[in-house]
Parts: sequence; structure tokens; C-alpha cells
Amino acid sequence: MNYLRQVAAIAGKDLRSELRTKEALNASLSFAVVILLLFSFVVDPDSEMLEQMSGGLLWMVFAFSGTLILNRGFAREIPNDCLDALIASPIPGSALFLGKAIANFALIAIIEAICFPVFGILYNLNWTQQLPVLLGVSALATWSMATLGTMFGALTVNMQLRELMLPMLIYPMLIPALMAAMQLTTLLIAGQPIDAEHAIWLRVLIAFDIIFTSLAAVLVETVLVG
Amino acid sequence: MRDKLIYGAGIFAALYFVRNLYVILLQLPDEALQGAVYRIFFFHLPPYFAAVACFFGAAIASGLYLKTKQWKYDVFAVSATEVGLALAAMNLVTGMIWGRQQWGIWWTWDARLTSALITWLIYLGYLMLREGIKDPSERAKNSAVLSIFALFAVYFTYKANVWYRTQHPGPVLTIRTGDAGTIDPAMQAMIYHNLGAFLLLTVALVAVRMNLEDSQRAVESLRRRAHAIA
Amino acid sequence: MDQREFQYMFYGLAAAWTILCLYTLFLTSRGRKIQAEIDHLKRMLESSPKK
Amino acid sequence: MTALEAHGLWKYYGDFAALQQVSFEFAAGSCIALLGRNGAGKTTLLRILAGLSQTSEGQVRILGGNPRQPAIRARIGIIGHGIGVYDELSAEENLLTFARLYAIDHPAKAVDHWLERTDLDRVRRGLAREFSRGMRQRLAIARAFIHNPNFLILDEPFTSLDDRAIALLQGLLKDALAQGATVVLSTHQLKEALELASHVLLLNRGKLAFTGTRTADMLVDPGWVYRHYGEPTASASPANGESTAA
Repeated sequence: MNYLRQVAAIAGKDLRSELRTKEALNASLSFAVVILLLFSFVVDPDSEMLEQMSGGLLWMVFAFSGTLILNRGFAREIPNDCLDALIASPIPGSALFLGKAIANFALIAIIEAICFPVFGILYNLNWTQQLPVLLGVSALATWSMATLGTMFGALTVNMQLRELMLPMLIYPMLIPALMAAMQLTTLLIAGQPIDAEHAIWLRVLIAFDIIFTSLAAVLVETVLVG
Repeated sequence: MRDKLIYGAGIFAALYFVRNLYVILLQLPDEALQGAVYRIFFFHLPPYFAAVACFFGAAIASGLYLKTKQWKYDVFAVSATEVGLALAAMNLVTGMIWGRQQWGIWWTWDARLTSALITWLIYLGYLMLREGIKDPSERAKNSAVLSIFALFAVYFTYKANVWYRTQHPGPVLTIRTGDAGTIDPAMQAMIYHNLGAFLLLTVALVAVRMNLEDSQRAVESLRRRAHAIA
Repeated sequence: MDQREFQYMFYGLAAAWTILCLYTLFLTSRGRKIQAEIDHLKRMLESSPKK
Repeated sequence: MTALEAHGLWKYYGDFAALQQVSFEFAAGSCIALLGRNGAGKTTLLRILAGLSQTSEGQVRILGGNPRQPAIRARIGIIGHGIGVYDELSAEENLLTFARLYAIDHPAKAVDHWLERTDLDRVRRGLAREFSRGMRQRLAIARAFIHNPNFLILDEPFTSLDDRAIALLQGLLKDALAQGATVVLSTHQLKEALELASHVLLLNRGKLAFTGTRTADMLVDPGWVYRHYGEPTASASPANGESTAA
């Protein structure tokens, strides 16, 4: 019970300070919308092809704009040596990790919640046909971005090239999760249910989340306490 | 001790390679469908397995480092990873050349090719992370954690890509001499022979790289002493 | 002759050995550089009087 | 009862030994002044005590346990070089966050109490970013004391504080000591520290140079410890501890 309250305290203070300044959120959102717009020049917006590429496009946008949010995650702890104050407090490393991952998850989810409708309007797509499943898939994939992003944020927090290193390290690792999300999102936007052939991707996402979340929860304390 | 290993494994690897090359080039017949070009395969698959062994060893050493905080494990982890990257590069390049001849293209976004490339990028990230951290303890600890993550990520990438798409020859070796469609036993044996040679070479290279890492540590500590005096 | 696809076989084997040689050269040059630096630092430490 | 003990402490950064074979033991209720020049290992030692860093060899026990145990950390308060509060949160939110992390029983009540105590009651909804230097420092002090710690670790606490914050902190430390808390503080300001201190611990290049009770001699002449137990060259500029050797 205490553990959950501590997780909530970390997530709460991260969300509160980000929503107050909206530094990362604004940058990330405008970046996302710009890529969405630019894409209309890459593919003919009225063509069939667009629907087939919708999943790929959306997750590329989320991966790129999400990095801006993930980069802020641990950077927020650097001024005033706040990270020391957190590590010295009696919370387990895994609670710190989960709290920050939840905050990152929520912030990326905000970006997604805005991008989906914008995408639907700009490209005339009825994307809500499988809305509940789509939300579930997005949540799973966003969580994989949040876990890896938070863990590697902790790994790179003391580096000078932190903002460059984080995407360099997490993009290659995220590929399986992003690939699964792209496949499923394209399918769901087209209005089809997840059939037996595509269920494997759902399993990839779930397995990815479980494995990397537990790995991070176990190792994060080692990373933070020098 | 390590020097003996370098010379021993190095010399054996060299002799083994000479013997293997002699058999490969002068004794083995051409493959039924591919002609002579299949011989690249002996320098394609064995380095891949050696690289995987390196990455696996690096992850185990990293785990041991986190448990014991002994330098030798960190030294081994970075050395094995770097040699693994060189071997993986060999695997990628020979694969591309073979693909150019057989498929007419240098690169295709096929499952195995893609996952091999991603693997390479992940471990390149490992070396870059090390470059970026100055404090040796912090460097060892953080890169050890990364190495463990990397191994899981590589496995995942491999699996996901296999489900996604593949045009690469399957894991069953498809080298044939006649029309029978079976693997020529001499060719199959040669794969194992060359794998043996590559593993010996790997041992020698990793040992050389470990020596280098030790000297690097010595430089760092000498430099600190020099600073203390100056 | 090219019926047997010797050209690409040659490219492939050459590439494999080139990568190996490049890596070995890279290792030795780095080793030499480090050795030079060790010598330099040692000389510096010996020449400067202990404080 | 022993509140703080270290046995054969070593800390390496790479092959550089920042702490070498440091051992000591202090009873509960002691106020230990940690002295030493820049680079002597003071901060390293304090970070280990605070659970921010792990020992390479040896053991530290605080209040009978390892400082990485949450139950032990819940009783430790720290003030480090940075103030450790969030600029984008208000004074109240900052304290409430830490009150929750320390899982204390009535967070809101404790926050009210400490806002009053540090005289930040009027500006409780103001963001830390907008505070003056002195107000930020008092907020940091409130953060460190919010869970009524009975073991305090302070790294150079008086160096950057203004007079009002120094008076506040000294008052709080005296109260805490009166209630049996243990205090470890590193400092360059020998005079302020030695007045509070009951014990002295001197580090010299990562080695323990002296440990014992603070004597009257030291109070009269703050440079005394350095001259007697520091290395010979230390006598040149002992009082402020600012020396060139790193």
C-alpha cells in the first residue's frame, strides 16, 4: 500500500511539474503535428496506400515525439540535485522507476490522444471502428516506450550527450514493439479485428512489456546507487 | 598467462584457417545451384555464431560484474562486445556480397538481415555509452546493465523479425552437391571446421583486446597521478 | 569461367579477410598509442619530484 | 547505543581509492564534525552514509542497519550541495511530495507544521522557482526535517546559507541533538561546526587521520586539529581549508 502511494507521489510530482511548464509537452506535440502534416507530401493523402501506411506513420510520429518527453524524464531531477534527495528517501528503486515510467506513459498518451483525431481529420480516415482494441494496443506499445525510455534515461542521466544517447540506445531496442504496434494499428484503423494471424503481434507486445518492465525494475536500483 | 593464450590460440587459428582454406578452395566441389560463390558461406555463418557467443559471454560477464564488482568481468565484457561487433560486421558484409550475386540486390529488408543490422546497432550503442562516461565505476556499471538489456533485445528482435518476413535461407543448411537436395557431408563438416577456427580466433582477439583495456586502465591511473603532482 | 561465379566468391572472401585485418590493425595501432602514452606519463612522473 | 559505525571502508572510483580503510564508531546523540580538505573524501563518505553510493569494501551501519534499507533511510535526513526541491512545484507541493515518499502518518499536518516553522507559511502556494535564495534554503531545510529524522547528514550546510537560514538550522540541530538524534556534518566553517560538535573526524587523502571527542583546545583555536593531525603542509592555510591539493 505504501509502495503504491510512493509510486503515485513520484508520478504525481512529475506530471504536475510538466503540466505546469508544458516544456516537453509543447515541443513534442508541435513536432508530432508537423510530421503528420509533412507526411501529406510524401504519400498522396487520398490514396489507398495511406490507409496501409497509417500504423507505420503514427508510430513513427509517436516514437520521434515521445523521445522529447522521455529525455525530460530524468533531466528534470538534475537541477538542485533532486535525484539525490529522491534516492536518499526510503523508496525502493523500482517504485521510483514505476512512478517515472507512469508519468512518461501519461505524457506520451496525451500526445497520442491528440494525434489520432488530428490524423483522422487530416487524412479523412474513420479510425474509430475498433476503438477499444486500438486503445489497448496503443497502451501496450506506449508502455514499452515508457519503460525503456525511463530505464535508459536513468542510465544516461549523468552524461553530457544525454539527449543524443537516449534515442540512439532505445530506438533499435524498441523495434520489435514498434513493429508490432504498426502492424496492429494499421489493421485496426482499417476496421478489421485482430485475427489469429495477427494475434502473434499482440503476444509480442505483451511479452516485450513484461520482460523489460521486470528487467528494469530489478536493475534500476543498481543503476541509480553508484 | 593471457599472452600465452593469445599466441597459442592465434597460431592454432592461423594454421586451422590455412588448412580450411586449402580444403575450401581446392578440394570441395562447387555447389549444385550456386556454383563457386557458396564458399562465402564458410565466412558468413561461422563469424555469426562466434559473434553471438561473444554477445552472450559479454552479458554473462556483465551480470557477474554487477554481482561482484570485479574489474576483470568489465574488461571481458567490453572486449567480447567489440570483437563480436567486428565478427558481426564480417557476417553482414559477406552476406550482402552473397545476396548481390544470388538475389541481385545488396540489401533486402529480410528478417535475418534486418535483425542482424539492429543487433549491430544495439551493440554499437553499447560502445558509444562507454565512450560517454568518464568515471570508470559508473561506466562499468551502466554498460553492464545495458549489455544485459541488449541481449534480451537482440533475442526479441530476432524473434519478431522471423515472424514478420523472411526470404533468407532457413536455418537448415541448403548446400547441395547433386540433385538429391541433401547437404553434402564434406561441406557441412567444413562449416564446423571453420566455426572452430573462428572461435579460436575470437579467443585470441578477445585476449588482445583485454590486454588493451588493461593498458587503458593503467593510462587512466597514471594520468590521475600525474595530475595529482602537477 | 564466370559460369562458376568466381568473381563474387573472391569479393566475399576478400571482404571477410579485409575486415579481420582492419580490426587487427586497429587493435595494434591503438595498443601502440596507449603504450606511447604510458611511457610518456611514466617519464613525466619520474622526472617531476615527489611533492 | 551505537548509532553510526564503519568497518574497513574502501571506496574506489576506477582504481582511485577515494576512501581507504576508514573505520569509526559513534554513539547515538553525537554530533560529528567531518573535517578535511577538498578532495579528502568527505563528500564520498557522506554519500555512502546517506545511501547514495555503495562501498567497494567494508560495511557501514547506521542505527543498526544498512543505509540502503528503506526502514533505515526513513530515519535519515540529508542536506547536500543542491537544495533538492523542485523549482516547478510550490513550497507546499514540494513538502507534500517528500512527506508521501517518507510515508509519514499525517502528511498534510507535517507540511503545515514545517511551513510554519521555516516561516514559509505565507508563500506556501508560491513556486520554489520564484523564491529568494534564503527562502529556497529554508524550504530545503524543511524538506530534510519533514519526517523528524533521528539521523542527520549535512554536507557543507553552512557554506551557502544566509544568516537567517543558519540560525534556523542551528536551532533545529540543537533541538534534534537534545532529543537524542545523531548528526554528521562536513564543513569548512570550523567555528560554527565545532561549537555544535561533540566529536571530530578528520580525513586526509581518503584516510582517517583523527577521530575523537571535540576538546576545548579545538574550540579556542579551530585550526588546532589540522595542525596536529593533518599532513605537515596543511598548517599553511588550515582555517578555511581551501587548499590547492586536489
